[in-house]
Amino acid sequence: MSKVTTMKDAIAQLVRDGDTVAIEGFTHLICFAAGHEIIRQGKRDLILCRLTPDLIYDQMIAAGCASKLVFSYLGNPGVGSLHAVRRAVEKGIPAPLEVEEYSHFGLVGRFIAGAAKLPFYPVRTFAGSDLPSANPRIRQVADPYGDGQVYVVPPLNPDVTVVHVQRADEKGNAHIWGLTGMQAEAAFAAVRVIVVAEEIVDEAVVRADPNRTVIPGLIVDAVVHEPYGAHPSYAQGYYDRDTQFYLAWDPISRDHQALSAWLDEWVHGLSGRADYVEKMGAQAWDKLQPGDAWSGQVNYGQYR
Amino acid sequence: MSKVTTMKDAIAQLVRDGDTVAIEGFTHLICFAAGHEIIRQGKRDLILCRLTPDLIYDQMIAAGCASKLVFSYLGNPGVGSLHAVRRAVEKGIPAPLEVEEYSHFGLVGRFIAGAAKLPFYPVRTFAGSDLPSANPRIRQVADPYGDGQVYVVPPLNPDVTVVHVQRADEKGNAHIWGLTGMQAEAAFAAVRVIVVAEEIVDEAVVRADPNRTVIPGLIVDAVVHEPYGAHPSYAQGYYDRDTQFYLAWDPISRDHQALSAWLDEWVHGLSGRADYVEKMGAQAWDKLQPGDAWSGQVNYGQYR
Amino acid sequence: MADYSASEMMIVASARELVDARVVFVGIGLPNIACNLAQRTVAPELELVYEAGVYGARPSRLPLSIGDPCLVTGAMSVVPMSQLFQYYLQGGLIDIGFLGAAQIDRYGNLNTTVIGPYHGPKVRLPGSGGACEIALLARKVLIIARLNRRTFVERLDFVTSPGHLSGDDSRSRLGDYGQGPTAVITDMGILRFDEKTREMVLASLHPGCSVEAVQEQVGWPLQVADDLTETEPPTPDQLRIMREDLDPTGRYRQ
Amino acid sequence: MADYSASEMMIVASARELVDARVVFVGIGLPNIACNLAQRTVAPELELVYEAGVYGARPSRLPLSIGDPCLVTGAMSVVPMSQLFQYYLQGGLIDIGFLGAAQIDRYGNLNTTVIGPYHGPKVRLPGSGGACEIALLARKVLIIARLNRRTFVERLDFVTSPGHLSGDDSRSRLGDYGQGPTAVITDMGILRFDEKTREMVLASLHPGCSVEAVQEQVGWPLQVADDLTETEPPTPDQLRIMREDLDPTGRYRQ
Repeated sequence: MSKVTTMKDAIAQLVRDGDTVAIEGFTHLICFAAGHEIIRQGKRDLILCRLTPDLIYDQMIAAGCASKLVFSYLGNPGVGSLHAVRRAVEKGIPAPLEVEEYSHFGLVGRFIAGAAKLPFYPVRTFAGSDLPSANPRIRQVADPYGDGQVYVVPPLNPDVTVVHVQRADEKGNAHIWGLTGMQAEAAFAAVRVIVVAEEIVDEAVVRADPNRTVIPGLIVDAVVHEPYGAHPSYAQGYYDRDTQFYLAWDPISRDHQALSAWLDEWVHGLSGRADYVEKMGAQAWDKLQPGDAWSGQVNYGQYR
Repeated sequence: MSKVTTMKDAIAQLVRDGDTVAIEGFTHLICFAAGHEIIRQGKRDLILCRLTPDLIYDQMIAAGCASKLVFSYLGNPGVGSLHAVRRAVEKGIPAPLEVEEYSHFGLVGRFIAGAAKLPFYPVRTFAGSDLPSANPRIRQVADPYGDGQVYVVPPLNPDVTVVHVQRADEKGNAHIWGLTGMQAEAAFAAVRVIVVAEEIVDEAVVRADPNRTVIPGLIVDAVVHEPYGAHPSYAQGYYDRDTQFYLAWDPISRDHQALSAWLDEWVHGLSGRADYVEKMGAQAWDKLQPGDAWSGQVNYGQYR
Repeated sequence: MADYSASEMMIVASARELVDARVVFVGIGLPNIACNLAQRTVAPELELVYEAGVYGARPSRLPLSIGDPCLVTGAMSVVPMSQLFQYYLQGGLIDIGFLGAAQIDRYGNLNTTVIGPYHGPKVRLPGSGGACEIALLARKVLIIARLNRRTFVERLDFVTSPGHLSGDDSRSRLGDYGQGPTAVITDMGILRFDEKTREMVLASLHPGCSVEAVQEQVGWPLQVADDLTETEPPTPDQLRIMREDLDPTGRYRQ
Repeated sequence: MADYSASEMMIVASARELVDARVVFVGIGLPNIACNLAQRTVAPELELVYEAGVYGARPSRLPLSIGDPCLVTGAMSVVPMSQLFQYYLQGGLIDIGFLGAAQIDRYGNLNTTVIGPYHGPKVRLPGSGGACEIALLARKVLIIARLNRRTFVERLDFVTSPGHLSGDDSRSRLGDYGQGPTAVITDMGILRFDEKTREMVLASLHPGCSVEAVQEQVGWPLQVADDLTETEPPTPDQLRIMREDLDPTGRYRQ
């Protein structure tokens, strides 16, 4: 049975106030379309998890959706601060924000433990750092084969994970290429999974290259067809990362009023991603269009 | 600089008596060509590691190459016993064989820990089984987030891992499709790595589809071009698993003399895999040829 | 005489147990053919998972091994074994796992490791493979085995894969694992486990078999269900699929 | 006046440190341009690893972020982050990692987390990202930072990424990790670490800079090497590559 639905319905039915939510994707395939719909629907008290909160959580936190942030790198990559997150942490604007902080590897370990249903995950990091003293959930266990100690992190199991992908069938079996980041682990770890795809394809396209399937439909609750849904992040082979947007966000986000005005115009003022695509205009998308670089194909062989 | 060499030189230079050796590949891509060359060169006292010893280790153990076996499933899949391994374990023929035994997941954990340089790996198996009492290297650690215990296994770091692949460039950057098994972990865990390829391709073929690269040349010491080098195992898209061979092995391997005669004819009597391919004959290879089932290709995009 | 073999009855009975299952972990041999039969009959939506790293296989032939190339071509997803064991099996996505064994006790504990002492065994068996973790981590386990006194024993020489351990709540005290074996499908009948004691109970006899004949093959005094039933025989359709499509050479027929 | 900026000197000096390196873990910003410059000059065989999951990148442009699509197309291998952090970084394959920081102490410990107290900070900085594990697990660490008293401080507000801790053998007592920071490349000179005490020592001055001017920007009494040298200025070729190929918009020039 098809799981294809609208972003509006997927968010309304699967994201609840107070949920632990992961919209993952490391630089690549960050689902801004889902974040904007969460803002539009006025979800509250979310615990937002991501390695890099990026602009998506800067926007959601400015909109007042979150009460807590679980993260490992709090910057606008290559540009500077995430000003809205800083305002929340430093000044409680628009609301106080609790933070739970790891290194990248620490949070990677949490997602792996979550996906693998392990009670903890060992990572050879944190030694000599103040991070364990700032976060009591980073603990140690004794190595039963030697006399050392190893740091461990607890599992992270989001209530909802949103994974943006290049293509999926209507049951959510999804191909990703380029950076796959933590997409598999974040999805396997979650109670509910929303797959958002640039293209919906026939199951046969997925089955033709099973090594490319990062997300099995088995763990997917809803599939949303949302072209350009990752902008200003990107989808490898579909559109470029919008570097100008990331640079332009810096002055907007420095001021809560300016940021709120931006949300009014680009989120609350639109009904969904299709509107956003239209408002951006064909010229903007043309500029983000990459040239071709085909993978070549391999033969799986027909065996009878 | 090219790392391409002959199987004879690769084994002579990289495999030493007493080494811990993993010729991995789960059903798929088991490098019989490397095993046969190890037999021909009369290597001794090897500690052989594989999830499924399969016929390759049955042959190597019958030939007297090994003093110990680390494994998790000791059968001829779908056929029955590995008779040579059983003779060594039960009767010390041709020599006694020490065994160190895990479940699949336990040995998977050992390879992961080896690749990740972790002092141990947690696996939620073994509870209630007699395996931990038979193998004191299977231990427990206390969960620092609850009151339970979790079983752990120690890292496995082979001196040499042999990985058979469909295609590699001359530095050992290798594409694998179909079952990838433990190939990545066994290679990353090893001190020395031999990549054996059905085809040597230009680096550009590898770079055209970086998500397909399971082994980076960075960890590879030698590259051997050995078409049909995995027979009677198989290479997805290149040739079928030789089911008849696996069935025929059962009566041969039941008798040490018959098995030795087989080794004389098919291993000692040949100079290498090219001879073996010729001796098998064109008709045999024709019968193992699969039809086509192409993957389709994806666009990575050209970004400037 | 019935127009089907005891093995065919066993395979059909096994396939029927999959009626509501969504995801099954497929093992070598009889489970393989039973799962493939179920997918073609009672459970068309059944997804086959193979420990080799395959999810959603659509095999074009009945493979001898669980790592056959026909399981890969056209599969939904192929992943490294690290991911298969961790995210699928340990992650709790497997509804049913199939296991066989050389020795089985009344609580469904299984031995596939040794006959005789572990050090210096009389017979060295294959060992666990994925069996120990399937026994612990699949939500339910189905055991397939031919009835005989060498297999159904009072006491195992070695516990490879835990069933209900010593019965009662001894398994649940192990921790947060699957519920363990729920049925043992044999060539003479189907055994299930008592809700409280977790001891095996003969629940269904295959046509032509008797309680006495079953007891004869079991090495302990066998419990028999008050509502003992007769197993429905294979349908012609099921037999045709097995004989024509899945096992044309008759390998699994005897 | 020199015909190059202090930033350009810093980038060129950083690139030169990579002369014998085979595998470098590339960070955002200046390290990114330094590694790309090294690959085009002193270390053509240098393999670039990005925490996003990329090995052997051949970027066609200088990316703003370390997850840019240009790092993926034409790369040698792209892997999940779980594999990058575990098999590449923790696995010991990284020769050199680059780090920067908001605060650095005399032992090369780094703070990128907070200015002020952790709970209720004056300035909330980005945090670790991959820095803490790079600091521990790369064989060597190079630090790039502009000299000033707010950065080079007597005492860190927070240790995000360990350098030589409290000096002497305090780092090696942590366990089996990389050797830690070996150089700090600044806009005025290069600092290295004393073999025994592990304290920072001014080893080389960039042309036109003085010991006094450097000390002015450092919050503790700075050690100066007996054999203090002058840094070789950028060559015209290095400047051309940076200005024409890597950073045509001049983003990293000032």
